[in-house]
Amino acid sequence: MDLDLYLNSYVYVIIFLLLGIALPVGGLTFGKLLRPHNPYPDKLVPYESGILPTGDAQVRFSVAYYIVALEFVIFDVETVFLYPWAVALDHLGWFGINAMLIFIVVLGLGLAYSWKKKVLEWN
Amino acid sequence: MDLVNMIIYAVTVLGLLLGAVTYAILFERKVIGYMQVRIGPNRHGPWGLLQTIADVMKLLMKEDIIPSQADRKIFMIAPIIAFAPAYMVLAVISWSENIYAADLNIGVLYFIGISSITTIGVLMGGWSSNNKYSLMGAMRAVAQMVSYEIPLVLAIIGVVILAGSLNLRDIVFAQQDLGVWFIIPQFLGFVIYMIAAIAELNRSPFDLPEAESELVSGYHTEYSGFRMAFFMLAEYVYAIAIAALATTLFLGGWLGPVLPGIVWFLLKMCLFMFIWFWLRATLPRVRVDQLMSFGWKVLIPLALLNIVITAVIKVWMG
Amino acid sequence: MIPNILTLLVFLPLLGALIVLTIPNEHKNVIRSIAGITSFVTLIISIIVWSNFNRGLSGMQFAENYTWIDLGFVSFNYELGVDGLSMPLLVLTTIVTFLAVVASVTIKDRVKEYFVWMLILLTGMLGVFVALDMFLFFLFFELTLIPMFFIIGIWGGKEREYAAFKFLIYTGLGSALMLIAFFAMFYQGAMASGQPTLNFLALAEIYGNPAYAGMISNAFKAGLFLTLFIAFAVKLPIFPFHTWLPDAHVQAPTAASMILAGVLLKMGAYGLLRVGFGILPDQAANFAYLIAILGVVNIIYGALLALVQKDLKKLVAYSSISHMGIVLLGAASFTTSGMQGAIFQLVSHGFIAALLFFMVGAIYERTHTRMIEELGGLSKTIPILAGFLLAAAMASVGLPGMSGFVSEFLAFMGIFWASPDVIPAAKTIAVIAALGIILTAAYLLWAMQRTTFGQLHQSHAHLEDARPIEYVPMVCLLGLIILIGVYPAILGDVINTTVIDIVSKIGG
Amino acid sequence: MRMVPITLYLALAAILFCIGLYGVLTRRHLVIVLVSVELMLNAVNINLVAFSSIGPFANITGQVFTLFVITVAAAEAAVGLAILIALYRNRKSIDVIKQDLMRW
Amino acid sequence: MTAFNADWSLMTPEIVLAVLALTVFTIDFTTGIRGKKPFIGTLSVISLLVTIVLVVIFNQTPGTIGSTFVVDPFAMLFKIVILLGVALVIVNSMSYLDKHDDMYQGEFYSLLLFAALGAMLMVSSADLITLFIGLEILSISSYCLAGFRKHQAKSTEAALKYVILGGTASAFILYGMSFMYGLTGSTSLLEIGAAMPTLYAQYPFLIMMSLFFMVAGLGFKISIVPFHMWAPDVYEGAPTPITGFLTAVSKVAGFAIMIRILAVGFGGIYDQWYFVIAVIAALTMIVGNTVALVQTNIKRLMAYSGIAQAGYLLVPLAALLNIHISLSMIVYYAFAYVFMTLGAFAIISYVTEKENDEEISSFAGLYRRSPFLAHSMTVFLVSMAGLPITAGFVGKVYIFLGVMTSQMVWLAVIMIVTSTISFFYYFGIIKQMYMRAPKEEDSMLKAPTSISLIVTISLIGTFGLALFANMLTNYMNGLNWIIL
Repeated sequence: MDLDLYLNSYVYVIIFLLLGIALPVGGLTFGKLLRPHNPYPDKLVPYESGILPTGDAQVRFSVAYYIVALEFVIFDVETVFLYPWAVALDHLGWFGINAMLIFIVVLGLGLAYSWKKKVLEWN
Repeated sequence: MDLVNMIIYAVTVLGLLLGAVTYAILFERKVIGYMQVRIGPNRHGPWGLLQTIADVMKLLMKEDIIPSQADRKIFMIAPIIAFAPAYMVLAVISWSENIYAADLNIGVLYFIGISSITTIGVLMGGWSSNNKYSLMGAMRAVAQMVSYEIPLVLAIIGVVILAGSLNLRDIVFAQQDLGVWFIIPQFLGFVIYMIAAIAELNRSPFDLPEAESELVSGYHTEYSGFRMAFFMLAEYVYAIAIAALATTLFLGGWLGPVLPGIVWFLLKMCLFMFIWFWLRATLPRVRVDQLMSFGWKVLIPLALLNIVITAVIKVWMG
Repeated sequence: MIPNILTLLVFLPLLGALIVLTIPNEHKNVIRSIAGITSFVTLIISIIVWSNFNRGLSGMQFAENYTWIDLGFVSFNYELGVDGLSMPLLVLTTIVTFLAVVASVTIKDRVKEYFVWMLILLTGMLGVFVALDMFLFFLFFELTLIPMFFIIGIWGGKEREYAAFKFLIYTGLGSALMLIAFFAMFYQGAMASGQPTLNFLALAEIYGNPAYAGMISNAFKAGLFLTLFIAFAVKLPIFPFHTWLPDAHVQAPTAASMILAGVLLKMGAYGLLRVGFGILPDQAANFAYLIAILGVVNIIYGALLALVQKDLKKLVAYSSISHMGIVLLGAASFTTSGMQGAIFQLVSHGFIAALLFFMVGAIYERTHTRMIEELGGLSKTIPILAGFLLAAAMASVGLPGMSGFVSEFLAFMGIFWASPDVIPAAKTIAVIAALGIILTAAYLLWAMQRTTFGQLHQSHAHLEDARPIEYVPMVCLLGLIILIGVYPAILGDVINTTVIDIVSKIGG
Repeated sequence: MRMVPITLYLALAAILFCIGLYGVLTRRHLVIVLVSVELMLNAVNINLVAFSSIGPFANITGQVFTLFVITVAAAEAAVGLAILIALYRNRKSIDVIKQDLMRW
Repeated sequence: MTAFNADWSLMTPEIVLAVLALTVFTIDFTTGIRGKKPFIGTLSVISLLVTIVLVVIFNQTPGTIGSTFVVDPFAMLFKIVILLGVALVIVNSMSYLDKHDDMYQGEFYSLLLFAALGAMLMVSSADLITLFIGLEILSISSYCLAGFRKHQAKSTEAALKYVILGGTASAFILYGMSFMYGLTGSTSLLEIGAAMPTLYAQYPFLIMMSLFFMVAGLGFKISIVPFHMWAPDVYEGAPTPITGFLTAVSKVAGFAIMIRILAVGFGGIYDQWYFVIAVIAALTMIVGNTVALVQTNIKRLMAYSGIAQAGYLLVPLAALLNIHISLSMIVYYAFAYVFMTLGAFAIISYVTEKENDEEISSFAGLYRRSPFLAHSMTVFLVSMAGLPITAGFVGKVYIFLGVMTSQMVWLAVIMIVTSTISFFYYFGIIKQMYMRAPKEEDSMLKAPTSISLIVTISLIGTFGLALFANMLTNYMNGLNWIIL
């Protein structure tokens, strides 16, 4: 029974997923019937404030973006540990608190480190 | 039979959602209008009630332009990837004690996990357009969204500690048992959540990714017609989802006296929506460097602190 | 008697090396004298050991035994001792090394390093002859590689690096085989007897004990013996494992050549006798025929190659190969006289080869050539050196009254009277081997005829004859050669008991 | 409801693992190579979670393991990307074939 | 829940090292990121020494924490080797870092400390999860360290190769582990080991497959053939002290867990796999030694030499011996290996830096330029070649004796023949040092104190382990190595 409920829930998820995809696909397909289709080269040029675009747009970005991404990866994954811990805190008691304090201190040290390294500054 | 019911539920939610978005847009324009001592949309239908519908019709009939230099496949699926997750997360929202779909025991995690996929859609859209504005907008959006996702997620942990569950319904029940909504014991968490949520949604004052004065229209500059509509739709659906989550986590979900649960739930959501529109009307846009350092240097440490305090108090109290 | 005299003997040179290390590079003479003194004192000690050696005992004397590394299932022990087999070689080593150190006055470059390596080499060589534990034996055996590599590689001739590497790899592979055989022997011995031991004597007892014969198959023993034989054959060297030797000898500096030919080759022979014959006498007897044939091949092959050499030093090197054949021949005969001959030949060749190499070196130093055809008429300019060269050659040929004669005589007698069970066609072999000796006479006399006599080369008209310091090695070596030649008993009574012991093991 | 047999999960994981390995071995773009490594790690996660819930000895340990694997994968990806950036700055290319300063 | 009432004092060394490492890390970033910080290096060395003392004190009596963390003589000895090795690497790095302003000093040291911590955790773990965590702490720190000269293309390239292949290797290990877990429902090596024989009878294919994946993955980490291809590139590109770290410490630690997994987890089906290990060991020795012959870059040469050495270390594991004897051999050789390798690397890093040239020819004439370094290098090389009277000799003979008694004569033959072949390249370096003229005359090298210190310590270790081997072997005899 429990398992049924469990699986039913995921059937919902799948239905939502399919609907979420179906709506835009359907909408766009349906829209084809209504909308005009008249492309010509000038229309298909990327918009650059009215003048012709210069150079490739897919340039490399500032390294700051990468670093933010890296920081994000680390911190986001650390939260993975915090969630189970938060749920189970009742059972863990002070032991859990201590363990997580250590964890958070280390995490905080990492944050302080990146702060000091000026990773958190935006240019 | 079950399956049919499920589909009916999902379709209903979708329909209602589209309606809600339609009127949320109108609501926003009206609210901001009045705040700025304007009337707002008022031509289509009484009180401008058909304005958004007219807009949608227009968008539906606009030409679908795909720039010649765009990465076609990615360009075409980006709106879908942006929209679908925003809608999917609604599967776990429990609108009232009896109206709910997926009762996942990891509801919070599901919500956080799925909602982050939207970011990828944004990035894909911006990148594939092959337009400098789009790319800049997308990059900013992504940087901002990932930066604020962490405080958002950390802020929720406080609630999870108190409730001892990741199930959204259990969290509401926990507030029922406690007799007080989590906004009280988790006020710090709530504030962090609100700020982070606004940034997640790219809403004012954190709407840098689509700062029209700098970046035209941000990551969807090159999008036109119905494709653009889906980006817009995704944003609003996501806003509704975040509001629903906030309601569940901090405002006791469907809890409330006299009125039926669902009404309470929707009212609380509307409150959040209203706050966001209000902020948009009042606050100027922040600078990008302020935005980033605020998230990393203030919100994250605060969120960590909140976790520690919450945990210690929780264990202290038994 | 000095306690632990063997330890003192072995490690004294190492101590000397350490002292040399502390002396600044500039004081070359101080370094030379310290090295000389050290090797001389070592020589004295070895003579003390020699004179205190009880001729009547066949077992190990001056034994020392300490546990060194205990591995739980077996221990590597520090076990030393000498018997009639190692005693003469010990003295040979100290004498040749001392003389080589004296002969090293010609070394002018990087003197300190040279003598350090020389002294370490001495320790290694002495260690090999006194070690009774397989691990210790192997350790000293390998230890000799490094100094020799350096000495050849740094102070050698034009092709020194090539020669050094060839020496290193060949003998290294030999040692590798040796180690395999050692440990296989250890394991089977331990399995059979239940007593894990690496001691040569204990192993000899286990392998000789008929009670364990069931556990130790003959095939295993045969394989073991062959492996050991090949391992030592590289060092000895026995055809076809000899190719490193000409290169190494020719490229090595004079003193190193003396030691190489005088001592290092003997380590191979010693190992073969100590381990191969000592522990597996029955297998040695089984393979005696093969060994004898190989001995003959060595004699003839070495002699033939020597015959065509244009380089005097190479000629001497090949003569070494040839002479080592006699050792094999003697040992293979399993008669008392043959075995005596083998040991006599070891000692005698040690002195003769050392003297020959010294002479070649001394001449090369003056004429800057070793090509036989470029030399000639040396007796006219440097009569003394030429005379000693001639004497050495005569000794090598086996002139009566010199040590070579005694050893060859004994060895041939041994092989001639060898039991037909051991060597079926002993007499034929002896005859063929004797032919080899004639070849020896041929190439040596021919070479002497062309170098000491004959036409004097223009550029060699004014050469300095023997320097005083050079008399030391020359006179000593020649003296010893003659001493053994005219009074073989001085050597014989030391080795006899042991030889009889070895031979009696197979009832010969 | 009928259960999905565990072999299907294992097969899925195996396929993912192979795809990842194939990617590591054949792709030229270093980012894709890194992603392929992640794919392999995710195959492991599927395995662990499958065993953890419907394996012959189902228990929670597998999921705990998965958390650690995820974390480590993230850390590895972070380090990998950081190095990738440094490499790009030095070489102006992130093509595997061009990373050939060292050959044996 | 055993974690609550476990005897956490067993973990004291690890905890202390973690705290000290974090302290070093904190001091570093609070004093500014750039600049020379010799005091941090000193502090790191002190931390490691303190930890060694603590290991000796607290790891004397065996014990476990909830069957995930075990303290036994095996763990203790390996920890000592590792910590000693890292301490030597740090001392070596101090002079190296002095010359390279582009490297952040504090991070370097703290990464090394974390790596040491990971390695310690790893050798003490009896649980797949703990083991994996330890491994990854070590690996990830190593990736960073390998690419530490971030402005140098070679270094970053090395790091990238290392990351990709290391990550792949981790995936292999994990994939194998996932099956172990799935089949036993436990990640505890002890439980896996207990279930192994019956399990093997049920699912022989799955067990062998998971074993294969683990061996392959761990093989990557310790660079055994055929999983060694990354090693030379990474070793060449990495900063030289780090190359030393990777060849010595990282490899030894990898060995430790490989042994732990094989002995404890798969010990029950030893008959099924020892032969595979034997073949791998043979291949490792053959390939390592022969390919080393053609190397001209000293670091690559050392990489191949390290591969060969890994082969020797693998041999006792493949030999059908009592596990305690095998472990004695491995630990003895590990000690010897760390001393000789790190001693050699101290000299290599100094000379190659001075010459700005990593070819073997940069050693030409070293005997004249710095006799002390040349002689010491000779000792280390001789030890690596396995010639007397060095620790490498005793260690190799010890292993050789063991494998002979296990009657795997072919393996013994390969081992000794390949080590003879290794004479060629080891003595090739010696040839450069003694038989070739230096490039410029009168370019005396004056080794800094730190280098001299390591070299001296390593010399003492290399000789001491040989001459006083008894001290170690007596201790190891009859040890109850592993908690089974």
